[in-house]
Amino acid sequence: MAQLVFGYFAGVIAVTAMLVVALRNPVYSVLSLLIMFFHVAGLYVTLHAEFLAAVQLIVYAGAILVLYLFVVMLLNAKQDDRYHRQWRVAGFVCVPLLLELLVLFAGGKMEPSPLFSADQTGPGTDNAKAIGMTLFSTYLFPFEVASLILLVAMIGAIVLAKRDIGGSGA
Amino acid sequence: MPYALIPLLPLLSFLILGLAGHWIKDKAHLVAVPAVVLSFLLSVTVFVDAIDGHNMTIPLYTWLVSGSLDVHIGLSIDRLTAVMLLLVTGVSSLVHVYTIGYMHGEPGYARFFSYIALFTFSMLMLVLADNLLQLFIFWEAVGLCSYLLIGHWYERPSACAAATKAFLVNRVGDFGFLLGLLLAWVTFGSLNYHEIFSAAQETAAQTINLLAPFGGIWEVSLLTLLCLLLFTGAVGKSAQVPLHVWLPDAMEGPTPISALIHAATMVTAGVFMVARLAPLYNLSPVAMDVVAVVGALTMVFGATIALTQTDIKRVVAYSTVSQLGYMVMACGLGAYVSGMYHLLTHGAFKALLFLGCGSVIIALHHEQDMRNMGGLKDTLPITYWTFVIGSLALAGFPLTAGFFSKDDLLVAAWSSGSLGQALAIAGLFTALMTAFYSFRLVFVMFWGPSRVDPHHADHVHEPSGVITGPLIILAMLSIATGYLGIPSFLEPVFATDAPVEPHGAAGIGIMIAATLAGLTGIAGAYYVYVLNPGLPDRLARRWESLYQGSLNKWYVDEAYDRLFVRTTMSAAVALWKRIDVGIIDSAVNGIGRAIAWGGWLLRLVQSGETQHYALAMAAGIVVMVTIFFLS
Amino acid sequence: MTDSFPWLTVLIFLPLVGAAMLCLFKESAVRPIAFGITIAEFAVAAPLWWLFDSSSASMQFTEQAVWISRPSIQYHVGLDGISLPLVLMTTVLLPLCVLISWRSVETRIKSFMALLLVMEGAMIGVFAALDFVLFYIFWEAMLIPMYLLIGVWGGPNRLYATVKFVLYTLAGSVLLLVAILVLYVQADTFDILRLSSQSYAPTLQFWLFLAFFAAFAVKVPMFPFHTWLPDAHVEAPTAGSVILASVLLKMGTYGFLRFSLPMLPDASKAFTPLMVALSITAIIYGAYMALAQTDLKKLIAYSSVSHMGFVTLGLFTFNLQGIEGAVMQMVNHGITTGGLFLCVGIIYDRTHSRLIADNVGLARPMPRYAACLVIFALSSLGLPGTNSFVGEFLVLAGTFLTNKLAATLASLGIILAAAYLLWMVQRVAFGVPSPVFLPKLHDVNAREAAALIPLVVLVFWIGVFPNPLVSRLHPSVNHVLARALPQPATETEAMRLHDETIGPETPPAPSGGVALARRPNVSDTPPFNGAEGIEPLRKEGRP
Amino acid sequence: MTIPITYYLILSAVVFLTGVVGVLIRRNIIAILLSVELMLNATNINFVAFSRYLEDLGGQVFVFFALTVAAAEVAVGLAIIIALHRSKESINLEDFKLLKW
Amino acid sequence: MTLSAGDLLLILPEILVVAAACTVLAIEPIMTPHQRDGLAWLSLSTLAVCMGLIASQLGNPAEAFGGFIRVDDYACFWKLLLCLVSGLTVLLSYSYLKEERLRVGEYYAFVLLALAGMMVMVSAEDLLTIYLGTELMSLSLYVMAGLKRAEPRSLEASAKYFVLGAFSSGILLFGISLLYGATGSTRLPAIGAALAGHGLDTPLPLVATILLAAGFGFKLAVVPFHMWTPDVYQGAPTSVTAFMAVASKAASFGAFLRVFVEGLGGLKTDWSFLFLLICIATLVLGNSVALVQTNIKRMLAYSSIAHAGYAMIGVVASGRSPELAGNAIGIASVMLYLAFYAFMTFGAFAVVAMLRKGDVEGDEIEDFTGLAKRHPLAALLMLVFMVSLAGIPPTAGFIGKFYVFMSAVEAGLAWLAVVALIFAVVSAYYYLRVVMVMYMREPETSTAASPRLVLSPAISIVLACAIAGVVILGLYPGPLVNLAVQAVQALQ
Repeated sequence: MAQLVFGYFAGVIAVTAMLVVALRNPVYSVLSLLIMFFHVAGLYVTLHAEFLAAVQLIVYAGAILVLYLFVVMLLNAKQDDRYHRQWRVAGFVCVPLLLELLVLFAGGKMEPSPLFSADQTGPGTDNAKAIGMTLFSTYLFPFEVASLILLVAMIGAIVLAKRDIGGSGA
Repeated sequence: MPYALIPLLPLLSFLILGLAGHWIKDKAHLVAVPAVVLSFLLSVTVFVDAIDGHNMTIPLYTWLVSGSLDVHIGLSIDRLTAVMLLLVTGVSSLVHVYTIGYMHGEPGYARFFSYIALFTFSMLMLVLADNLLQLFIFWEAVGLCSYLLIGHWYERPSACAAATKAFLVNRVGDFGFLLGLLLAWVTFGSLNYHEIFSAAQETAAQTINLLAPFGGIWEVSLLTLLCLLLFTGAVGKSAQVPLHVWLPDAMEGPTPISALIHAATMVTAGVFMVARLAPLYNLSPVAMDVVAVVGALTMVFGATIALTQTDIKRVVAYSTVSQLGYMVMACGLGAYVSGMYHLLTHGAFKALLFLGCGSVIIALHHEQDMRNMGGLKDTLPITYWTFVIGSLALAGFPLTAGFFSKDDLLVAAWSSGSLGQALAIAGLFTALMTAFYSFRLVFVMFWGPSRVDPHHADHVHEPSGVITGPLIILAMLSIATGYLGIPSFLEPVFATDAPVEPHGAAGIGIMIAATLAGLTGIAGAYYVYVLNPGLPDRLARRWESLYQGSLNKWYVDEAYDRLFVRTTMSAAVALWKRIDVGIIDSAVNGIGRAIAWGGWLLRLVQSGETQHYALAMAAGIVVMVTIFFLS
Repeated sequence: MTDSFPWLTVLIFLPLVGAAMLCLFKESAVRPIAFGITIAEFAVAAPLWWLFDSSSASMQFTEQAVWISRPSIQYHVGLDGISLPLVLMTTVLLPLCVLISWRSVETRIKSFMALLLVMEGAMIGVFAALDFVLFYIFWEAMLIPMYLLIGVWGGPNRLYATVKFVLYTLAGSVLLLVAILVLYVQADTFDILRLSSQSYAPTLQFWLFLAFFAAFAVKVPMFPFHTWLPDAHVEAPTAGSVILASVLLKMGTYGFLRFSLPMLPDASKAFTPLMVALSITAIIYGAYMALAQTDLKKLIAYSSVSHMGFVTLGLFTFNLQGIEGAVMQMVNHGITTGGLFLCVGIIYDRTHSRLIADNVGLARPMPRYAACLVIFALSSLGLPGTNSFVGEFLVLAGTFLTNKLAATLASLGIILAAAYLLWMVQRVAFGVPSPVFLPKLHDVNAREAAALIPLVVLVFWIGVFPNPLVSRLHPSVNHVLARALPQPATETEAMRLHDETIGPETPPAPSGGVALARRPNVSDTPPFNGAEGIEPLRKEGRP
Repeated sequence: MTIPITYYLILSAVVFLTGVVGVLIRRNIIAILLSVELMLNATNINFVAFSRYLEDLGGQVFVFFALTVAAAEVAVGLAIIIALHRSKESINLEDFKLLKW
Repeated sequence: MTLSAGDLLLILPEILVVAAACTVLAIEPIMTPHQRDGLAWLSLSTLAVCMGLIASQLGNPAEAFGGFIRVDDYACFWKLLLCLVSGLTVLLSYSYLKEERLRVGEYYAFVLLALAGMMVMVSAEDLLTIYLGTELMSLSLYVMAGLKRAEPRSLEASAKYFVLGAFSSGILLFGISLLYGATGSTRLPAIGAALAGHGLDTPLPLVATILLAAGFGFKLAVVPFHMWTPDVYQGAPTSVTAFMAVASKAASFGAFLRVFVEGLGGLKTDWSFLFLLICIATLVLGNSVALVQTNIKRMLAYSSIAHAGYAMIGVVASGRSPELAGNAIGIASVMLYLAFYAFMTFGAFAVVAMLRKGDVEGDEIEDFTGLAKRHPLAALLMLVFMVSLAGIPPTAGFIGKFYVFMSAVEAGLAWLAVVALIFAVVSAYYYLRVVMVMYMREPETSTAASPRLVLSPAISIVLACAIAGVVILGLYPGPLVNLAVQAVQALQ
């Protein structure tokens, strides 16, 4: 059962991920990514990361992708007529890498942890609370740094995207 | 020690004139002449001392000590030295006086005096040396003076070329000398004559493998090699075949120095060296034979060229070459005394001949071609008579100094063995030629109709007393030196254990033959140049190739030019263009260009496209993972 | 007496401070001040000649202070008999360089003089340094001032020449840095004296020797690495040429002597055939190159290649005469070639041409100049009585002991030297001057004469009385030999093997001892028995 | 019934490499940023899987921060895209190659 | 874990920097243009205070926030360097911004925020904080690179930097995730302990190492992750380039060393081989391509790539030596190298910035023609910086190379030192070409008439600091060496 669920999610994630890259219309790409995000969230749920699943949906799917979509619309991005010229080379580079990684990962002696199973007990229901507690105690410092990152992003976005800056600039 | 003043006085004279010559100018002789005359007087006292068998060594200072190589500059006086001192200071004094007249009014007057003072000093130090290195140092120093004096008229290209040539040819000889010197040091552990001589006997049997660096074997006697190397220096300095080429060209220098350096003193240094090192040479018969043969070759060779030259100084110069050949041959045959004796008499009469030439040249306003002379015996009587005396001495006319020394020499040669007899015959033949060309000179210059340039013909007159004075003194010496008993004075220096064979009848025979040869030569010259003035041209046409060969000095200069000078220069240019510029430099530049070129290529990777950069990153990861994947 | 005053520190830093001070003065005042500083420098250096204890092989006037503690790098300076003459020569030459640049350098004179002073400090530092890192710093620190001297004040093709010079020498010396570090790892010290007293594995020595060789051979410059020299010389201003030829080249041979021989004796011996071959090649090849030149400076530059070949040849003889000759030749080449370059500079100031074809017949309009030129040329061709003969003779003597063929070939170089130098003199000094340049040809003035005369005096002084100088070398050279030839007993044997040319049948004859006893003054070098190896007395008896 | 961690690793590797390929072959900057999002999501899958595997919340918290950073990057990235578009009327990355060599 | 005053005290420098940044942002809009100069002085004084604080923290290693960051001598060394460089950047920008007509408020804020990110990076003890610090720094730099929005090159630089930066941080993050999976922690000491004890029974740590190397390689600009560098350095405003080339590289090295030594120390035989390849490739490429550049910023970019290669030698050496002693000299040599590099590169960029005047961009090498005549002092300074970059004594550049090569030789990598030094010779060519252009070419008449250089007091201070650093550290590097060696001992 669990394998079936995983198989579904993994399959959809992989396929949509490829579609994101393969589809030449940006809008479609964004939409496939959206589908993928939903399934990733689903996968999180199977992994007892409910909080992250929620964040994935709200922040990623809800906020970030909408932003993408918005910019795609704003800039009226049309369908790409072709891929980058180097796509063959890229294939030559990435396929062996993928194969190597697969071999390495599959061949590794990574035995499943005895704790790691599909049973529904565990911290599941407390996941959000647990993360919340950790975030504001143990991870206080990273949290503050992350806030600074957001600050920089905000100002940076303003600085770069605003049209004309008073008095100076071209 | 007053004897130290003998060389030091000329040195002082040189320093004063060299440093202050700019201010002294025309008064230069007031410094130079007294110095050298004083030096001569001291030399006379040395000679007198030496008669008493007084040998002495005066150490001056330590030149260099480096391990077992220790060289002291000092003065070593024995009979051989004493004779040489007398010759050097004597001729030098006369030439100094002569120069006052000859060089008067020249811009380089003081410079000239400083040079000959330096030469006198160097030559004296050379003969006074008690070790090979001091000999070598002053050997080169006299070469330098010769160079400077040949090039005295430095605005004449021919003079400069002659000076350079003289130096270079001598360098070739000195190359051998230097190697011989080093070999001597390595062999004997010392450069001091006495130590070398006392150790020489022990090394007589040693051999040296000349092909050792190349893995071959060619054993030669160490002493022979040593002697031959040293003799190379003598070949250069004493203008022996094949390094004789510089001496005739050296006549580009002012005549006084031709007399002093290129006739009487410096060129005899080679003979002196062989004589000085007699104990060494005596141990190597092979080297002795080589010396004798080279001397004989030179003797004949020089005489044949002298027959046809038209430049009067060149005639005398080739005569010098020839006479030096006599001396060297004598030394090679073991007749050191005869060689030195001839050296001494030759110094007198050859200096006389050169100065006589100079007198004529001055009188004719620097005319040196005998074809433009003639009939000068009336206008230049003193010169004429002294010149005749000199020529007689050269020709070995009885009762002149040349007669005694040459006869002595030939007799000694004859009595020294089969090689000596062959060479003595060559010597007789040369004596014939010598008499011929020397009187050719006399007859063409002084007899017959005047062919002097009409512009100067009226002004031709006997030069002043400072010129004729030395001529007269030298003329007297050309006769007197025959009667001074020089051979017996020198005999002890070269005394060997070998029994001296009495000359006997052979000696008298040779003497007669030599006298006859001389007289025949004079008669021949009289016949050809006085009685039949047209004959020389006919003879020249008859034996065209021989005549041209002799006139052109048997094309030795041309051959050397082709063989050595031009090949060296073209090799230098070719090496420079091919190797230095072509290979080494272009390799250096090539490396630089290759790196820059690589930079250009690598730069193209930086295409400006972001995704190429990303691809490079991905490729980097792939490579790294692959490396680990494979390992 | 030697500890009381920091002689070397003053010598090294006086010019550097002086260079900094120059910046404070007006352009017009710079020349005399720079001259004053160099003269003061000479005045400080000169007493060392007398204060130097010529009987001691140890470093004198030493100073030592910690500079960097981790790893221990020290400011350690001192002089021995080898470096003393070189330091003195440097201090003699620099005032002359200032004098000769007095008028010929018009632009940016302040920078020029400052750079000259910096060079002086660094050069003395190189010769005095007893810490390898310190040495390297001084060694490399010269690069940029020299680069600027040539590049800013040089001739038309200076850009190419400077780049070649810098890259060439830098390429060589970077390997030296690695070698220094490797030595440090081996011996845990940068102190030259301590490094010299240790022994290293033969393989290591091999590589280290190659690295040293790269640095020093380029600097000397030895045969295949010489092509930077003609270019640099031709383009450099006169003072630059003088410094380059007289001092900078010496640093290479000094390096061989100070580092390669004592630190890497085994490798040095293993490389001796190569070094001798390269030296001989340099001597003959350089002479041939000089023969082919039409440019005065190039001619002298190639003659430097040839003459420096004698130095390297002497160094690798491993005997007293050879090495002392090499040091003498270093000093002498500095004096003579410095003089020649001064001469070329003087004529260049007048005619603005360095071509032999343009500068002909100078003896008539410029007699004093011609006299100096001839003297330097004669010295350069190794005429006895001048300084160069002493060095070349000693080198040849030393070489002859070990390798007769090499000595013979090297002597050929002397003939060739006479050829190209006399050829040059014949054209430049003699003959008739070209009418185009005649109006410009006025004889040397007092300032130029002041630059030339000291060198002329030195030419003859050393040539006539070389012993005071040579005697100061004995202990230090013996010290080097003692390191390079560690087993005195077997060494003579080795030399005999090395030298196959002396007779085959050799039962040692008793007369050898007699010969020794006959010259008691020879054996005045007892502490360093390595020197006995140079004993030329190999008297083989009769079979 | 357990799902070996290897499966998750393989999934994330596939998604990650897909993202890499996307970065390499898409010309549109927005698409490239989307591909970067794929890479980040692959990472996140890894983290969450490992977090589960190791029974350690740290991985999940890391994902939280990664999400935050991703959001910030998107903000800046989109701003840059807008500026680019404004200056050259193009959002094809290929078109921006003034700087090269 | 609760907030404690001690923790806050430990990160007081960071707090101050962030506070200053916020203050600058907040008060800038209400200031007149004239008053805005005050923002620079505010930033500077903050930095000065920070440096004092950091210096006082030397010798008292402590962990804060449950081990997310560690304020030890190692961190303090880097922080001091970073604060100094940031201060110099502010000073350099003071007049440069006016010349470029850029807004000062955001600019200083970004400098300070980036600095905060860097400070977090170098003191972080956890991959999470390293990641966050890196992102904080990078985001600030992306924006700063594009500050000259009117200039297409600037924007292009920003875009390229951003795209590739995002790409590389994705790679980095993937590597972190794998490492987390393999070791169960993101805490460096824990990772180190896990790898040391656990051994290598899975390939994950190795793959993670490669990915981390790639991620950091991007920040360090080593081949083949370097390709953004020339474009971005050239396109970005010069003062930003200087900041990027020096501070960002130093901070990245700080974090990189800590990760690889503390966290991945167990794998050092593997990564040192990896870095050996990278190092050689970097040296070859950086130096040989710099040879053919005509733009000085681009040339300096390639030179900075090459210098990363030299610093990498120390890393390789530290990985090669089995015992910690060799480790220490390797790491210390990298730290020293970066410190020396900071002074000389910053100085060089400062001179380039000085040439920016009006319409003259001043960043082509040709623009330096005859600088020695026009402005002897600037030429002299540039000369010293170039000589130092070429590693010729007696400058700091030489001392840096000396220590790096010493570590290499001690690690038995003499051949690597030889290779590197041969390329140092190549580098001398292009550095000296600048000298040649300045000193040995006559200025053309048109350029001779060009306006005089901008030499404000601020830029004078920058140059004075840089030249003092280059010369004094070249002549007397002892104290800094001791500091670095002492700092390395803080690494576990």
